[in-house]
Amino acid sequence: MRTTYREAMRAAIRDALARDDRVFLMGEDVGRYGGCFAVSLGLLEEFGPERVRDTPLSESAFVGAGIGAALGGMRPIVEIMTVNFSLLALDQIVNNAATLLHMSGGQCNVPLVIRMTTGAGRQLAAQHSHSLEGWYAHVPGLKVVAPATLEDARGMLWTALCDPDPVVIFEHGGLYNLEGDLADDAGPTPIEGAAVRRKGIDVTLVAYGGMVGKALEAAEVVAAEGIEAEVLDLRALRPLDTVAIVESVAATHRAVVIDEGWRTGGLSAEVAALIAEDAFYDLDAPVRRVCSAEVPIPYAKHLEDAALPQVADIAAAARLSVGVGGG
Amino acid sequence: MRTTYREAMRAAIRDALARDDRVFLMGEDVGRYGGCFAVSLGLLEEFGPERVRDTPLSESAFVGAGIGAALGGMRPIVEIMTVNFSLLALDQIVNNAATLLHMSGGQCNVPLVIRMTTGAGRQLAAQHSHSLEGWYAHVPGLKVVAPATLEDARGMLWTALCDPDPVVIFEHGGLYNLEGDLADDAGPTPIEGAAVRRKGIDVTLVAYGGMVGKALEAAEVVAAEGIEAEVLDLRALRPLDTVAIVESVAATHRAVVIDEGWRTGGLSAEVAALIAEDAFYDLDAPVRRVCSAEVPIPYAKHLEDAALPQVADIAAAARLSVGVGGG
Amino acid sequence: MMLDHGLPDHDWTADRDHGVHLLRRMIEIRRFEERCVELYSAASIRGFVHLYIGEEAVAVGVMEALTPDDAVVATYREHGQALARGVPAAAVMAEMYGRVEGASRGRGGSMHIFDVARRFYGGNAIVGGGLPVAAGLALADRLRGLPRVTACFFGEGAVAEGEFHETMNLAALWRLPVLFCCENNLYAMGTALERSESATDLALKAAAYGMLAWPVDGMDVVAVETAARRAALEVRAGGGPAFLELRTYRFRAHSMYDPERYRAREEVEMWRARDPITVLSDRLKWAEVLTDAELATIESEIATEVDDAVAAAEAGTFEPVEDLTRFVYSEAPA
Amino acid sequence: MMLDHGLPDHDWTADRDHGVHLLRRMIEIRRFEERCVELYSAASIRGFVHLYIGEEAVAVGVMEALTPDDAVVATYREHGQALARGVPAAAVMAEMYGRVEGASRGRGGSMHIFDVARRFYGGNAIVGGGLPVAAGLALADRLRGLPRVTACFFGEGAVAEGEFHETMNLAALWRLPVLFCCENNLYAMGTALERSESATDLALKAAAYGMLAWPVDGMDVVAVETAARRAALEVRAGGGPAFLELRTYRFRAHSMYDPERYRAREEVEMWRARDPITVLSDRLKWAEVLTDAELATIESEIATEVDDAVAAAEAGTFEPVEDLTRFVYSEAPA
Ligand SMILES: Cc1ncc(C[n+]2csc(CCOP(=O)(O)OP(=O)(O)O)c2C)c(N)n1
Ligand SMILES: Cc1ncc(C[n+]2csc(CCOP(=O)(O)OP(=O)(O)O)c2C)c(N)n1
Ligand SMILES: [Mg+2]
Ligand SMILES: [Mg+2]
Repeated sequence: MRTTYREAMRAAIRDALARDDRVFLMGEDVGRYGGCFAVSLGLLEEFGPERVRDTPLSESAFVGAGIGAALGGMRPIVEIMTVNFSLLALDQIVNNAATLLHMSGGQCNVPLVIRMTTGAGRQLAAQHSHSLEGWYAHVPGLKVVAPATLEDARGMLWTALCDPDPVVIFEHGGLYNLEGDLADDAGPTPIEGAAVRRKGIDVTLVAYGGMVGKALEAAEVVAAEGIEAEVLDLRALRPLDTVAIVESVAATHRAVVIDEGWRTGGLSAEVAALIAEDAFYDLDAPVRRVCSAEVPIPYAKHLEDAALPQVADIAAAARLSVGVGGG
Repeated sequence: MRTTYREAMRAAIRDALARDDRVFLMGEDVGRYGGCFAVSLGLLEEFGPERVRDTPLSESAFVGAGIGAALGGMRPIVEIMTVNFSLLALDQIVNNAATLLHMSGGQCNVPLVIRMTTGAGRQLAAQHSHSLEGWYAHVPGLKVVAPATLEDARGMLWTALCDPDPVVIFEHGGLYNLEGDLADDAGPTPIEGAAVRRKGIDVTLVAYGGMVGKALEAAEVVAAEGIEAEVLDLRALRPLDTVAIVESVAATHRAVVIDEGWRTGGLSAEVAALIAEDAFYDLDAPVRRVCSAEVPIPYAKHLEDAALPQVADIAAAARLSVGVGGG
Repeated sequence: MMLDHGLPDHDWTADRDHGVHLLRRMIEIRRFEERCVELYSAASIRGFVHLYIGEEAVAVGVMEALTPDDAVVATYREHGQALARGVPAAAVMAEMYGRVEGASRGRGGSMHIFDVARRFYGGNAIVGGGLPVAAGLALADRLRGLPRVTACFFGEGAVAEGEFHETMNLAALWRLPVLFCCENNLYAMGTALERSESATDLALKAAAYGMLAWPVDGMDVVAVETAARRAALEVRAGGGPAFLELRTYRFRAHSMYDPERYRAREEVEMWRARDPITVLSDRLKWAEVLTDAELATIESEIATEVDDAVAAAEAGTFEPVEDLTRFVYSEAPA
Repeated sequence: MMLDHGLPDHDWTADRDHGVHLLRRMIEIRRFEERCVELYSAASIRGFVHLYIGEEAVAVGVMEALTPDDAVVATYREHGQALARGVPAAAVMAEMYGRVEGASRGRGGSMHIFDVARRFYGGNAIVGGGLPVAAGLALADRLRGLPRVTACFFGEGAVAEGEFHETMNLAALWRLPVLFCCENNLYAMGTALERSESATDLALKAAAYGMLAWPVDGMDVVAVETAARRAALEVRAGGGPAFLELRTYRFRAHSMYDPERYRAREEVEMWRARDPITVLSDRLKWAEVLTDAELATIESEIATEVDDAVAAAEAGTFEPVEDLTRFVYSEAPA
């Protein structure tokens, strides 16, 4: 079946709403408007306003209400339009969703799924271009995933809904129009574990979300030069699949971490650090990171392009890593 | 002069209020109550309610008002009681304070100082024990410091106030009662640059804020065993003093990073990653990290102690790093 | 038996048992917390501890209006709510002792008492942070068609928080079955209401969201119960949320100790004269349904209860350190 | 010349020049934005672009009440405010072209127009995010003893945000000189006001914080100007903040395109019949102070201005990529 990432996500939500009465979708403009990225288009008509709930612009309240509803026996899917606005709900996510189970000595699990769009690349400037997945991945009590493929867009939601604890799903804005074939019977996919998207022996490119595609492109570029890069899609950002990362690097002896977040203190730092810790004696070269420049993302296209990790940057890092191209 | 960290901080605020009409202090209970940690005790009486302003419990509004006041020609010191509540103001800090200069093409600098208490160790449980310095250090546009000594408690504020851009000061709650001698004429100290607090040749212990004291204690412990640890106090968390870190590690060939934040994706990851990148060929052993356990901080003392980095953990990591004690 | 009103001509003869029940509940909280003070001084209890002393009528009165199926969300100042809801004193005390037998296995402490069996959802230490959660619990009930009420306690200081506003609007807009119980004790730490709110009539403020709201004498447990019953009735019947501004006062410091530079001794004395326990016991005595001897018996029974709670807490066990990272994620059912 | 009121018997003969000035301002914004639509289709402009078409009377009317010393804080839908405040059309256009000559050197785009010389503090794309900043600008003025006003624009959707509530309270509590200009265009993206607010009388809501507040016909520029002048006078005189609910309507999609499934075509038509430009031009013509020929001249002058702005933008330069990380921190004075 030919489909898009957007449609796959919509199919996942529809499926969940149809399968389980406890599931409902809530967020800004998910209903009448059809979702700010048209993900939930048509679902209001299909499931009605109680189960596809438009909320006021009150990020903290409706995310917190999702937490409460989860405690109260429901399985809410809360959509925050974008990660940029999730800062307004971070208190609820960090201080309630992530802590309630522990603070209550195991009594209050929070089976909540939060979906949000992330990333830059569409000239939306500094306030609308954040990539803060690394922040969420820092928080014990949360699980964090970044579907990068049609299969995962279709499959991760249900698994997340079946999880007893809060799961945050990051959908990169640049992926919604991604088109491809998806099996008609595509089912749930795990919300833990990385996946090798391309086999290779010379260097491991570790990426997630919107950067997986760019890493694969870069792998093709360097393949033409005789460098066989392995591309590892993290898929789950918390917990990280340390084993898969270390295994791949143990085989290739070289690693490049690609992250659309800012470099300093981003998720890339964790991946680089754990490689340096756990695969130290396997490494033939320092881990390299290809991240966004340390700048609020600018509007102008040439500046935005320069700020974000590009295929050429990844290819260059891969070359340097294997010792080609100076440096 | 015998003084405490609390008094040094108070002296710094008093001094700033006295020196510059544009400076004012605002936050919850900074006035009548005297500050939730008694830092601003007496300042309301000395400077009056216009310059020592008690705010309602409205973290977002009063931090945003600090940003606006800075744009409007003032030099506000905004106190957020603790980092835990700063999540409620994070939108203002990340989307306004940190971005306005860039987004306006250089027109709107924000000379704002935000102070907040951070850290655990006083049995305050999951919602009151965060160490999120690493999140702030991730954000371009902010400068972030963590005074760990009396000199820096006394000296960093004025430098921060003279800075044209937003500076976030993290005061570890466990430090307020730290007592010691401070020169009567103690003046401003830089808000950039790390400082070696103890010379050593065998391993570098990188720490900041509340962990500097523990690192120094651990250094004494292993010194008794013949291991000479160098203790590097980061002081500035953004920008990180990469040069000082790399220089020290280049000399000792071994590094242990100590961070009260959670390990995964914390500031420790950045420090470890940059050592692995920039000092790769100098390293004789993998970088080790001593961080908080990946758990919302529990109330019970024995569990909290187990969750936080302790002197013994640091000493053990130092030993492992130099190849003593297994591993 | 349900009280009709709290007027002075109340028929205490008919309601004697209920009156004594309310009194006992309040005294239980008072004596429990007085013991907390001692134990804190002895360092048996640590962390932040916020006492409810002076405000007992609020929690005790409101809880009378709730059924076991209803839910409660409270703040860090929640010993009173927990005890009034029926969380055993031993579990609350053991929690402060950091023991496995504690309400939250010692992981929460004074600020995070949980008891899901009693639908007591904590114990939230972020001012305003419990409100959205309460709205969500109520939303779940609405979606599930359950005629339940969620009572949400918070201080008047929380009214300045954005989360208050967002939740009030959401609850009113969606007509969620939340009973908002605003404990107006006039201070948020050292900040007096009039230095926190531009408009200090909190019930009026709530009414502006389009919900039933009124102020209540929070020092009179009968008035509180009456108001809570009326409000809960409306809420349960589908009338949307309701808001009670419970006017009360904390007799002690904000947390265990504070220098109290922010209020006058006379003001405290004035409020102490309206001590909710004395108010009720005086009325019961005046109505000649309670004797000093009976009161002494109640006191001594409660003293024993508190002693027992402390003894149980002290005999409690510590969670093994190896279990530190339990309850970060749910455990697979065995 | 100051308008006294917007009644139909207004003396347009005396106020002719001012009337034409207002009309010109509104047409400038309209034609500028119509060109934006074309340029967006041609991909000369990118990102999110939110049009003000239909709402021109609001920005134009309010700006009349401000002095050059006053400050303005706006939203992502701020072309109108920027132009009405006097930011040159060329600078706004160049900004959307991503050029150095842009108001924000091309780093902000449509949503982040800044012009500090005109005290135009952006261009904020987080709903509600500008309000606290406006309160802070006003606080600075208060502390510095400057009799200035900060006008803060935001949509009715922002009223549901916690930041709205916190700022309204803070401004009223501290009596800060903020003029809150709520552009009630009835929708926040696809969410109608009545599905966003439990109480939809926004002026009443604002008044509940204890500030002067009233609703204004936002399709009538004269009414807006009159209201803004009265409000600004109070604010400037130290009367604390004021709030205007400016009732208006956006004629176009929320952002450049949207399917508009959330509102009826008839509703849009009804509002279009109250187009603020037609309303004013008809009145001026009816009062016989404006001829069709004069209007045509204005239109053609404006067309030239817009052409010039586009030409200037297209001729603009790009920031060198090497300068990417400039303006993350302030540059040391040379
Ligand atoms: C968001 C947030 N800000 C600040 C604090 C610190 N704090 C704890 S209790 C308190 C006062 C709250 O006052 P109120 O809501 O009136 O409740 P009360 O303590 O009087 O019962 C404050 C400021 C906090 N816990 N959370
Ligand atoms: C905090 C936040 N939430 C959501 C958005 C996405 N968003 C952009 S504009 C908008 C609608 C705002 O409506 P309103 O305030 O009425 O202003 P209008 O667009 O009608 O002028 C939304 C939801 C945002 N920018 N910021
Ligand atoms: Mg209070
Ligand atoms: Mg609107």
